[in-house]
Amino acid sequence: MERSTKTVKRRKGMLGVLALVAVVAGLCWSLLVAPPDAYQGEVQRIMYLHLPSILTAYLSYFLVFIGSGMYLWKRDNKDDLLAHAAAELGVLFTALTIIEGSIWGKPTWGVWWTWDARLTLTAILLLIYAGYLMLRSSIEDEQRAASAAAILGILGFLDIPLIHMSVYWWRTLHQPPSILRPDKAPWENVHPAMLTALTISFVGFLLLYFYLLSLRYRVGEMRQEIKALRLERGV
Amino acid sequence: MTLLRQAYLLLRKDLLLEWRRRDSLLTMFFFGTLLLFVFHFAFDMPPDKVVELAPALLWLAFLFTGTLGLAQLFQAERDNHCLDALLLSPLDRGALFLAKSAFNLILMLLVESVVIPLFWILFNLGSWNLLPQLFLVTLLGTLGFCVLGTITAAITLRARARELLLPLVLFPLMIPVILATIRCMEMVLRTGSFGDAIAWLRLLIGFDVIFLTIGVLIFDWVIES
Amino acid sequence: MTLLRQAYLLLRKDLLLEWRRRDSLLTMFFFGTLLLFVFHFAFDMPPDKVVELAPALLWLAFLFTGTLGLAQLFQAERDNHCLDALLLSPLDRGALFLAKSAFNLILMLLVESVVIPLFWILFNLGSWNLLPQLFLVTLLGTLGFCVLGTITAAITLRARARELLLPLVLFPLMIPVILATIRCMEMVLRTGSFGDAIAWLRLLIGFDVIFLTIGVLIFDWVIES
Amino acid sequence: MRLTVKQLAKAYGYLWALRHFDLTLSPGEFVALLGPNGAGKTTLLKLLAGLTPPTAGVIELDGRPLTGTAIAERGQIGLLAPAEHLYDQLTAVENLRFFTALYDKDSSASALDSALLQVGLSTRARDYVGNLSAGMKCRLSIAKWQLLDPGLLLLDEPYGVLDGSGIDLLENFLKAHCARGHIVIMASHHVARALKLCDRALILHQGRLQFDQRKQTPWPAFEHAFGDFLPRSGP
Amino acid sequence: MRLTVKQLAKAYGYLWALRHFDLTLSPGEFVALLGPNGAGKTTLLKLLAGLTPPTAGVIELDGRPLTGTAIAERGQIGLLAPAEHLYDQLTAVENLRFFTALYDKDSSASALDSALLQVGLSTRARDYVGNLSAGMKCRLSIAKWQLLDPGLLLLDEPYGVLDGSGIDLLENFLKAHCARGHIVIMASHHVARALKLCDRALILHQGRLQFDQRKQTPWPAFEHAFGDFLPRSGP
Ligand code: HEM
Ligand SMILES: Nc1ncnc2c1ncn2[C@@H]1O[C@H](COP(=O)(O)OP(=O)(O)OP(=O)(O)O)[C@@H](O)[C@H]1O
Ligand SMILES: Nc1ncnc2c1ncn2[C@@H]1O[C@H](COP(=O)(O)OP(=O)(O)OP(=O)(O)O)[C@@H](O)[C@H]1O
Ligand SMILES: [Mg+2]
Ligand SMILES: [Mg+2]
Repeated sequence: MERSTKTVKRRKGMLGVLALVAVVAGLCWSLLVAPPDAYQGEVQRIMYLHLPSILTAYLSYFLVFIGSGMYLWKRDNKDDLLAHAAAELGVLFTALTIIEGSIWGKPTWGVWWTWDARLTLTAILLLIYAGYLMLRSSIEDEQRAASAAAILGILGFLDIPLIHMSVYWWRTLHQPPSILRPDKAPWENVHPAMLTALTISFVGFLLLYFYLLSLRYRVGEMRQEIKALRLERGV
Repeated sequence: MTLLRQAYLLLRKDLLLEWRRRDSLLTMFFFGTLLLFVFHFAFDMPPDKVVELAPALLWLAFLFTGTLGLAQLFQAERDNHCLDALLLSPLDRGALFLAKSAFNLILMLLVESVVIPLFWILFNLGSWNLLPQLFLVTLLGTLGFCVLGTITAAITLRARARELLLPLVLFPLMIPVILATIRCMEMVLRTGSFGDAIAWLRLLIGFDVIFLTIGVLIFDWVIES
Repeated sequence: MTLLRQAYLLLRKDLLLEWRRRDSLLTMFFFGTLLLFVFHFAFDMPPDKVVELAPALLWLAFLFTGTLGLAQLFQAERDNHCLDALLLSPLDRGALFLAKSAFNLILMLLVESVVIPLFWILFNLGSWNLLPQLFLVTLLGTLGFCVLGTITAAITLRARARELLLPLVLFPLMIPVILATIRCMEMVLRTGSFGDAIAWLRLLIGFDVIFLTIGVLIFDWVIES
Repeated sequence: MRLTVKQLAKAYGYLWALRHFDLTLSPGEFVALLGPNGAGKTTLLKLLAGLTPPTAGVIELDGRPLTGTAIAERGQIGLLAPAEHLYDQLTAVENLRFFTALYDKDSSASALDSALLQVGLSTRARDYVGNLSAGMKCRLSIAKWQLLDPGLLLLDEPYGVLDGSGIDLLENFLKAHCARGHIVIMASHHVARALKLCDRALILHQGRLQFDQRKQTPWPAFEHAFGDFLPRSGP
Repeated sequence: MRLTVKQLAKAYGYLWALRHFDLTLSPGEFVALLGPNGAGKTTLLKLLAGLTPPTAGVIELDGRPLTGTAIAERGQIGLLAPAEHLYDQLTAVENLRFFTALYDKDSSASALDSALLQVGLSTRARDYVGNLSAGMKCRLSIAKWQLLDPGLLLLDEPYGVLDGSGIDLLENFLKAHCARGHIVIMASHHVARALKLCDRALILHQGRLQFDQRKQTPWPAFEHAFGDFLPRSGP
């Protein structure tokens, strides 16, 4: 028991160190090695954070879905913990994406925000999972909160493709695609150094994400352990 | 079989309560109409622009009316812990889901069948001949709203800031329906027929089917929670 | 004097409850933001038109958010017949009115102070320098809303289809305020200063004063009923 | 404190819940309000508390009529309805503090703590009232009215959820309350206990006052008037 | 109908409301559930009724575990909580009709009327339940469970609001119910009556089962175990 927790701790520590190294490496690469973008210049370097952060967010929401499903099926609190932790991180990373994007958008588009389909979609994701967290926090009984949230975690995830579709059609089927579409970014003539930078920082973000996830999950576990202990002592 | 029998019992009970004192129906109807006026005042539209905004206004009116209706959906079960009485009984949760969605649907359709023509008159839009198509779109949209709404109403049932939380959870999930119905209506109004609106219609139908099935499947857990 | 003391007591109690679990505040904030999106989907506006519609959108968002907030206003009093406990006590009804309006006002202002800047960013309206004026207008409008809203919330307190009835009663009464604030904002946004907006502003102030006094005076009867 | 009720009547729809009700109480009287289900006890108490407007008749405290706007008088009237009139989301002590402050009574921490100690809730002082058991809520109400010390205390079926020691608590409190010259009116089906405490008994039946006498032992008149309502299965 | 409870436990926050609770009941047993305020009686009844999920332990009816999804079993369990579980906006008879139909029992007008007649509500059959007095609601609940005839009937403090004849009604119903081989568990503070009816007594204290014996007269063991909770002021 003792040893196993120790080893877990050590593993987690190593994960953290790895994440740190990878992120730093990614930063160096994207800031120093990778050449500035032909059209956008230095600003474009934000992409090396932008894309990884949103992709980690997607991953996070998928984990929420898995955790919720497992919880409803097995009624195991650990799954609920996972879903909860993932939801919080997902919101965090989505918010990051939006912030980075806005910072990027100001110089390139001249605006902080535009109603481009993809941006809108991101914002909606943020709202859905913010609602998820609100729902959790506003139901007294833990078990009830857990299963209610699980339902939402499933509904929300299943709804994402539909939302995605509708939002994109709304922009394409309806009015002519605006010039501001992010995917208009010069994807064709990507410099190999750009790709490597992107991959490295992506790996960094993944490691960071899982490190944070493990921490957040641990916090949840500790809460339960504290409760168990206090129950044993009978306060 | 028992599923349907029980659903019927519950639905009859709700309809009876509603029939007794037509609160919800009347208030929803008046509120829907009222909203049209509020919107009208809010952005004072030149008559020609109304036609473009018509679907948005209509559907927003339905959305908010419906949401307030949903806040009422489980009221009778909330007083005196009647929900516990139902959970205690040999009631299939799926039946509860079907009954409540059906009840909600009936209310909404009644309201809409009055508000839409009224809207046409108030903002004297010509194209009466298009009403059938529009009703179809509305029907599909409303179905999706009621199904998803019932689920969200159920999961927010025991939450604290219920009235606020319900729409907060519901609206983002509803966005496909909102977009689909409104765009669909717009196209029908503009072109006078479903043309490329078909794509939206498909989306709507898909949405309805998906969430109806999900609802029946997971409502056990929904209501236990 | 006791009036203010009691009002303070009640307000402190409500703030404590709200502080415990920031439900209402957070949910209202998110919901307000959400509404901006919903509206944008509903009538999807070309960037240039947004400036014209901005005030209307903002105010509708506040109106709906606030209304859902009002549905919560007397929640704590409704459970366990706590309202009876208050009516039983030597509490000046006016104090209850003041406390509730103040609480509602605080919530709304907090929400608005976040939503307005967000709105500016989302619809990238340039004129940041106008925000102070607009905040003033919003403040006056919100005050009117909270005062009138508290009265209506009290009237519909024991009604059955409360959530529905409240806005049904409130909105028609609110229409002057809505009009005044929206038109006022529009002018400020267009001309860049109060100019002929003053007239609307006066109307707003007058409205607030009138309803505040009426409220304190008639709240006795309102709440007894 | 002197209570005078003249020709009080309350109609619900087509039904007289209370009618032709006259009563005069002098300081320190303890009145037991008896009667079968639906007799009108709760209705009478609500009327006296001013929670529902009478259809006819007047209620006077020390000669001053009790109307909806008589703020000062209200402070003199207390209604102990077990497990009601408390804020679920406030802790026990916060409830007491709020109400004592509202009634302008001593709301010092020491006073509240001692009150809670008396009713055996000092360990639960910081729990939300919503999390207390039925009997605990009733005990808390006792503490509340002990602190608010109303000149006229109305009780509606207080025995229902109290355990043995709780009953002792209540009865000692009520005795002391009367001894200080306050009036107590207790509606209860627990006839034996009510008779033991009271020094005057009222019997309501179908909204009419059937019987009103000061206590005497033995009390054949009461036996006769009440006999029909006593359970066959003995006490 | 046979009830088996193994190591049942329920924790609220940091507090065990019930713990290490074992019980086996055979057909026709009448169990009195006693204990001071906050002992865990209501919690136990809620758990048995399946209205709150247990923290640990299993409940079995005739060997089949009672889970959230065991629809058929639920029909066998009844919880008589006075003045609850009735639709205020439906009339007395409509309430009975709805529930009998839901439980698939005889919902013929004659059956309902006779049930109402028994509990003395035939004159109020067409009044809204919300307009009935507390005791009348309790009587209606009695009629309801008489019609639904559950194999396991749970009662939580039924005496509170009943008058003399109401108590007779209840007790005769309960006796008859047991006689038909059904199990009855009644939580009450009305010790004298509970002991008179029961043929087995449980005493809960702080969530633990302190005492569990079949009835015998005289019963020194019970006196000893319960003594502390009895009111000083006698019955
Ligand atoms: C608030 C602002 C922004 C948000 C919320 C946002 C959101 C997103 C999202 C969600 C993706 C992933 C799309 C997918 O793969 O499904 C993405 C990718 C991308 N974004 Fe942004 N973005 C924002 C601003 C910008 C700006 C200002 C630029 C550059 C002008 C930009 C350029 C890109 C590029 C190049 C990609 C990756 C290439 C691609 O997937 O097509 N974004 N953004
Ligand atoms: N919803 C809840 N949340 C937190 N604690 C609770 C909750 N319900 C009950 N408790 C606690 O569980 C314990 C047992 O409560 P319970 O209602 O079962 O007691 P009881 O035996 O019914 O008491 P009474 O005789 O007063 O009804 C109490 O300490 C109570 O504070
Ligand atoms: N809100 C109401 N609307 C209509 N009728 C009512 C209402 N409240 C009470 N009644 C009727 O008034 C009569 C008296 O009710 P009340 O509650 O005063 O009786 P009670 O003496 O308290 O009975 P119990 O001993 O059961 O509490 C009853 O016939 C009841 O049906
Ligand atoms: Mg009563
Ligand atoms: Mg209890």
